[in-house]
Amino acid sequence: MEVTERTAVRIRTRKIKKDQTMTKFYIFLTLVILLLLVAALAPQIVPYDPYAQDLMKALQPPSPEHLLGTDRYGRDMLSRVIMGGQTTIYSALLLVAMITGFGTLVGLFCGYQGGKIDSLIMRISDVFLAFPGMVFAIAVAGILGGGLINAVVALACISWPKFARLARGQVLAIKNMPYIAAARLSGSGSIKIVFKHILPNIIGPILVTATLDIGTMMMELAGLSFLGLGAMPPIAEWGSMMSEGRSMLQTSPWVILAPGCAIFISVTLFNLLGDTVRDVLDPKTKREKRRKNESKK
Amino acid sequence: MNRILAVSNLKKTYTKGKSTICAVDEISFHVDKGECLALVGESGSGKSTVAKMITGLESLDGGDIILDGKTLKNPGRKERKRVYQLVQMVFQMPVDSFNPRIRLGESVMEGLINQGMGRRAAKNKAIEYLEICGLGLEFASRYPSEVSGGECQRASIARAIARQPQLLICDEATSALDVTVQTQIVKLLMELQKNQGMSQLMICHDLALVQQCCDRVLVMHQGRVIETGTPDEVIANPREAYTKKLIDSIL
Amino acid sequence: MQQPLLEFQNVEISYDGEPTVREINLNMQSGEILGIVGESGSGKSTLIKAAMGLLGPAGLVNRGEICYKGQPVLDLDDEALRMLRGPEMGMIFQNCGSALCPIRTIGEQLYETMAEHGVSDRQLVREKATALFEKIHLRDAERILNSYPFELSGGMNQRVGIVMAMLLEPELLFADEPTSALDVTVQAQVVREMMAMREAFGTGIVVVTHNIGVVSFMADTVAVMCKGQLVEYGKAREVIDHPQQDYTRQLIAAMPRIKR
Amino acid sequence: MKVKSKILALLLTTTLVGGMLTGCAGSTGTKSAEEKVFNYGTMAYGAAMGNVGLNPHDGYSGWSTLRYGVGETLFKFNEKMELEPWLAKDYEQIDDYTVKINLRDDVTFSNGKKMTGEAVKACLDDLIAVHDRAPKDLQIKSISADGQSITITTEIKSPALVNYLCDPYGVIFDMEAGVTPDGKNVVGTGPYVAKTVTDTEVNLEANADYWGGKPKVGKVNVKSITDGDTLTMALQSGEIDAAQGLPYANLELFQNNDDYTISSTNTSRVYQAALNYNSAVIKDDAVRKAMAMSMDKDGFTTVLLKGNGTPAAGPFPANFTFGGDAVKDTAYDIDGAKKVLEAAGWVDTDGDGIREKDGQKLSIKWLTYTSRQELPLLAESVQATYKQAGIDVQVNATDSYKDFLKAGDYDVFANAFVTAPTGDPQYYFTTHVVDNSDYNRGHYHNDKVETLVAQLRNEFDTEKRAALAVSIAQQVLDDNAYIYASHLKMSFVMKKSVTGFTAHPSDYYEITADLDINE
Amino acid sequence: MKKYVGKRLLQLIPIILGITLLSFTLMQSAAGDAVDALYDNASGGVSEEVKAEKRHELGLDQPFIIQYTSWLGGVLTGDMGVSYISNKPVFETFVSKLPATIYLTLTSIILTVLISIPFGVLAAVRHNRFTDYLIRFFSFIGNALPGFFVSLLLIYFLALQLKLFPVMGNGSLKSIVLPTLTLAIAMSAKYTRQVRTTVLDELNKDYVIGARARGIREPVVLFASVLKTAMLTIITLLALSIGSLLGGTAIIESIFMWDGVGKLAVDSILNRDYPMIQAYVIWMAIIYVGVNLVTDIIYHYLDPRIRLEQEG
Repeated sequence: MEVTERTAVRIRTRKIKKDQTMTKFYIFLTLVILLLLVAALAPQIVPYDPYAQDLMKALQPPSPEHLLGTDRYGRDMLSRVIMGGQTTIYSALLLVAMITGFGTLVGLFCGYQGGKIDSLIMRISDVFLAFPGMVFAIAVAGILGGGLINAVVALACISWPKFARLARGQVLAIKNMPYIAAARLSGSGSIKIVFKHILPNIIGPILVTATLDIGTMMMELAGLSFLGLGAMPPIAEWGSMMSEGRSMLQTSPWVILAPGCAIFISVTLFNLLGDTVRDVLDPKTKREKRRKNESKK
Repeated sequence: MNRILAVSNLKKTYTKGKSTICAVDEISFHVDKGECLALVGESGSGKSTVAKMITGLESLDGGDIILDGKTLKNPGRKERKRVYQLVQMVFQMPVDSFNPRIRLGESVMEGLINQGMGRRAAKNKAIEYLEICGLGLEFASRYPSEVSGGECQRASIARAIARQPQLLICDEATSALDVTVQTQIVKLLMELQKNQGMSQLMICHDLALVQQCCDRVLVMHQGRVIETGTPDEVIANPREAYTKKLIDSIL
Repeated sequence: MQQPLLEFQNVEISYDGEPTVREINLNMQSGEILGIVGESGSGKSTLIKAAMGLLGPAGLVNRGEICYKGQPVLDLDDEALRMLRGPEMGMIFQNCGSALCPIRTIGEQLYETMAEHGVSDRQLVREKATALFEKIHLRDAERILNSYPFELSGGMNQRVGIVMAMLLEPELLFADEPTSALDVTVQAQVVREMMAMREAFGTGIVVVTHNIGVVSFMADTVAVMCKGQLVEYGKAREVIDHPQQDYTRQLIAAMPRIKR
Repeated sequence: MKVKSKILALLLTTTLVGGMLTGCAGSTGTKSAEEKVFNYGTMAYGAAMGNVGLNPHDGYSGWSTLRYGVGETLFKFNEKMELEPWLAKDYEQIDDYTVKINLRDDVTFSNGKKMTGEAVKACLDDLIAVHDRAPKDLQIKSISADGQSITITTEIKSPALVNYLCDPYGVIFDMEAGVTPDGKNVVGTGPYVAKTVTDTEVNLEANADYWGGKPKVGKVNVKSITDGDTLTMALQSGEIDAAQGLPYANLELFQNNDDYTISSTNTSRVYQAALNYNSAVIKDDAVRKAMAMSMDKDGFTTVLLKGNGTPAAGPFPANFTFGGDAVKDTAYDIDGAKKVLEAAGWVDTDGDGIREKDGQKLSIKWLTYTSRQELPLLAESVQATYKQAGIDVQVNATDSYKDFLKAGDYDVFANAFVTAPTGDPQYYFTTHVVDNSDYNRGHYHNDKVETLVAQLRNEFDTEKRAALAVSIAQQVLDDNAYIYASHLKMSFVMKKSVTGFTAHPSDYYEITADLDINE
Repeated sequence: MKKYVGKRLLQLIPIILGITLLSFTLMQSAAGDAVDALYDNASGGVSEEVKAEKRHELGLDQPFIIQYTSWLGGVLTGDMGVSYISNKPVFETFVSKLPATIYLTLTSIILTVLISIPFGVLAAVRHNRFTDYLIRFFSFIGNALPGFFVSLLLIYFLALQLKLFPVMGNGSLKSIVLPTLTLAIAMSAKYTRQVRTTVLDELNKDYVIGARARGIREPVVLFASVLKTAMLTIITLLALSIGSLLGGTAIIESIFMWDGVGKLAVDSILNRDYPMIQAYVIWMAIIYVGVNLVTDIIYHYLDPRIRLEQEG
């Protein structure tokens, strides 16, 4: 039989998708920072005093003068939405910082230490986890009375175990890595091992969860405010603004749509950021990068 | 005293559910100063557990470890520090044995700083030992993910010997590496043994490799030592069926 | 000259647009055992993935041709390619246990493989499998078929992998580091069983490994790869006993050998 | 590819099932009285209101008995809140302590039993034996029955006795039939009979033998809807025929809308702020005066209540002879308030917009609750206007306000209160302004007020009583002990087809025999 | 298996003790004096002697631990006191409203499954292609809209404009559509993403390449192996969400006047009806724990890896 005829060398091409993870990450990060800046500088950039009432101008539809209209007290909605951003976003941030910090510490301790204390604390976290989130928050907020701080405390109470579990799981996963053994052989003490060798290596997934949680927490705070268990009037807070404006959906929709869109946009932004952070930290993408580096060498 | 390490009736058991597994079953051996001893066996033979017990990473369930003349039994924090002055270890997975977020140089320095050395001195010493292990200055500032497996293993050796231990334990230090790199590392280890006068405990599954570089060999099977002798003796005249099978399997 | 069973013609393979394997020309005959050796990153596994059409979305053979029995396989549509995989080309993985669905029994997946290629008689499949298991000296086929992959040891899973691949009696068997994850004693056994398969079915085998011992024991021809390129290619004995290239020499020298 | 088609099929099925569920509703035609069903959504029925169930002798449940046409009282109020006979024909004041009431002869309970003097006596005896408020209000010593009349003797002079009997707890029901075991249902004399009574719904059927004529609608379902938007949208979607308690913001959806009619009336429910005399700041006359001057009652009423109320001068609305403009309140005058405060030494020294005196910030704690939707609005409105005058307001709108009241941790308590449920002024004064009265939470005391109220207690002449009421109210206003913001206008919104369903100033009468649906 | 169930049941005891202890303590500290609260609605003063007597009668002068134990006994026998508002037994009220909530929860879960599994799988299969982006886009929207807002929009468009469904719940099939939809939208948004991730993870596993190398058709790989494995995780996630959903219905129930325990809870909170809140919190937690237990057991049964390890 003949040797297969040598045809001309065939060339195939395919469009190569560029890895846009980092670009996306920077875009979303910029947007989030922008959002945080707007919230931080709210008192400086609001066009009107968000608390100044003018009953003569109540419930005006959006106009050049009041871009998002006015609420029933004649307060400028745009100013209130911006101001509300400060309250809402920073309470969510504070809340997430609290539960992440506390939960991670507990998780680090439990995962590293193990033993009886570990199982005791994990049982306690089981108890907290057993309460369906919103239920417990409603109950605690109901008990403590309304108020933004109490709402934050209520949500913090039930949300920390999630981070404790996450951190603990991560610790257990890397506790037996050779580099931890190596660090111990280097004579490093437990505290040094936990904070220098374990924490930096588990912080990635925790940060991702924390970022994604900012959005969730904003929604839960809004839910509590909606029930009248969150921020108290006249404080501009998106959830309570929506709750206040809900009866005006048909008559003056801007009163509820403005804070509604604000919540929607910020939650989406934080979620998008969280997702991209996850992609950035994803071991798979990292491995691919490393492989690429190697092949370049 | 000529023995850096003496182990007698060492025992380690694990409980899994209701059954108890004896990972290390009353084994005894010793390492003389300047000697290179090999522990050979297949996975599950308990050889790595022995290494972990000697370095205090695992507790003992029985037996004694006499290190440089002193007995240690489940050492406390202080005692452990003394152990780490005497014994250091090189791990199987080179990249995993470095904290991915810390530069190689920093990792080598860590042990020195823990020993009480100043940062500057530690840095110089780290660079010195990295060079001994064939890594240039630039490697000190690289992350583990930025270097190859062989380079990482060199750094790992540098980290271990920088503390000038009397005994170096190599737990499958070469088995994850490519063959050409493997020979380089083995060569480095043999040089170090000669130049630094270090004793070595080599944990390995490859009899051929052991034959190249070790003075004595212990064959382990199911937690027991079944055969000892010089590599040549053992390979030439295996007494146990298992040892024979092991030798025959080498292609 | 017979038509080659498998032929690589000037193949270049790239990942994400970056070429990782270049200018590969290989060909093998039916019943031949081709050993591809090389160190990690040399691109040896990529070759068999390309031949099986398993490069994934990132990989692409952007130059050259791979022919199976003279038929170019690269531009086959999915269904035609599928019909090759199994009855024509089988594959053994480094870890056959994880190449099986973890929550289905081995028997179930074995039957599924056969059914997908037209044999849907359970009894027949069972009998065939049992016969094949006996060929590699496994008597309790029944128990193995009713087991889940995680219940078996690594060596046992490799042997199941061999049976799984051989059940459809392919003419070509790819083995990707089939023994690297095994202990030496088991390794020898698995190698012998693969040889037995060639004896029994006349299957051509491409074995990819970093272990020169395995290659010298099994292979008729050897291809040595380094950094994505073929550095030496020829009859196994010639290459191992009289290496022409520095790299090959280095590789062989580095291989610890036992002195008896 | 097959995966795709399977998923598609699944989607299709889902949509289909959804479509089936949405199948069209039944059509309507002319109906006989029996077929007519009136669905009524109300915010006012519920456990939180304390009026669940129809047993008049249990808390506030009598309101439900009366409102939903199950029971009736001996006398009732007309649109001007004047007394009219209902189950009674008339009454004679025999002396200061004795009243004889003559009953109608044609009234039967819905179980067919005749309403006799004995039956009424039995009912009232039980009332004063078991009810929590009635004995104190009525001060009844004894009741005797004689055929179709009863005679009531009181412990003290009780000029308002007959008025009190109009209170929903005065609903007459058949004591022999008693209260159903679940404690929720009774046999009354009204046009409707309750078939089922739950915490959230009352289902009524027409009482065919009603003494006042056959009801025009066969079935009435009263549904408790606690969410204002749901109530609005349920009315819009046609699930209910009429609604009580719509949020103000939504009323405009139904105003100028030909499909709906609105029936509104002024009520004596007032939004008031009670000042706490135990607080040092409040004790300052100037502060109280400035507070009264700084409340924008007009703005609150027209903008925030969207016109569903009338600015209040005093405790009683304008449809009372002693209400409305009969008293004079301080006009809304921020500048005036500033002057008053400045004169009293309250000056803003640190430039934060809040006045201080002797290092004490002019900051007041405004306690209120949210279950009345208007109260938080009032609080926010006040917060803004007071700030202009230099008074800082810390709003504490909480439904656990009772704890704060008990602790005395507040300066102002704003609440809603029905000031003249009996059409008589005495009730409000005896509960709010005299020493140690139940709701005088701010510990207001004025000797003159004490004397005047004492006179009121013993005065039987209606005109004189009215004059006394005006003097007392004026004194309270002059002292700025209470600030009255607004009287609530109550509105029923109903479909165009609904007739005979009107809002009553007393807030007692809702469903009557006049109710009809013309489709 | 039996042994495992027994073990899990034993593990439940400390958790239930924890739940009850926590809520008891919380309510104790929140509600203040129960006797004061009891007499709060009675007009006029009640003398301290009467109150003290009542306290003695209710055992409120006992030490904490004794109070707790006797109260716990009540919880377990369904005697959890009387509502401050309605004066009716709390537990009975709770139980009478539970079916409505369970009904709503189940329909929501079913709808969620019907939405999230097909779309999640589709998105994973079409990874990084248009369909995937589209599905992810919608899941982002669903994820960022507060439930109460969605419910208002749904009522406005589907009930008022299109007149398809009633606004209020009345137990009928049609009236459950809107609340179900509201709950399912939020849940589906979340679970579509989780299903996608899970399936993607599975698709990246070696056994998929293994199956392909054996010449098995893609749909067979997907349905027989990938989905079967992924479903284990997904079912667990969904089952776990039953618990959180039971609690998440509160706001939605009160908007749609759905007469379930969620609405009961919201009403009780607004009325400070502590015994009722307490009953709600405890029983929801216990139900949640129970559901988790059942899920775990089912998971155990379904996953041979765990099942055999346990038995072996």
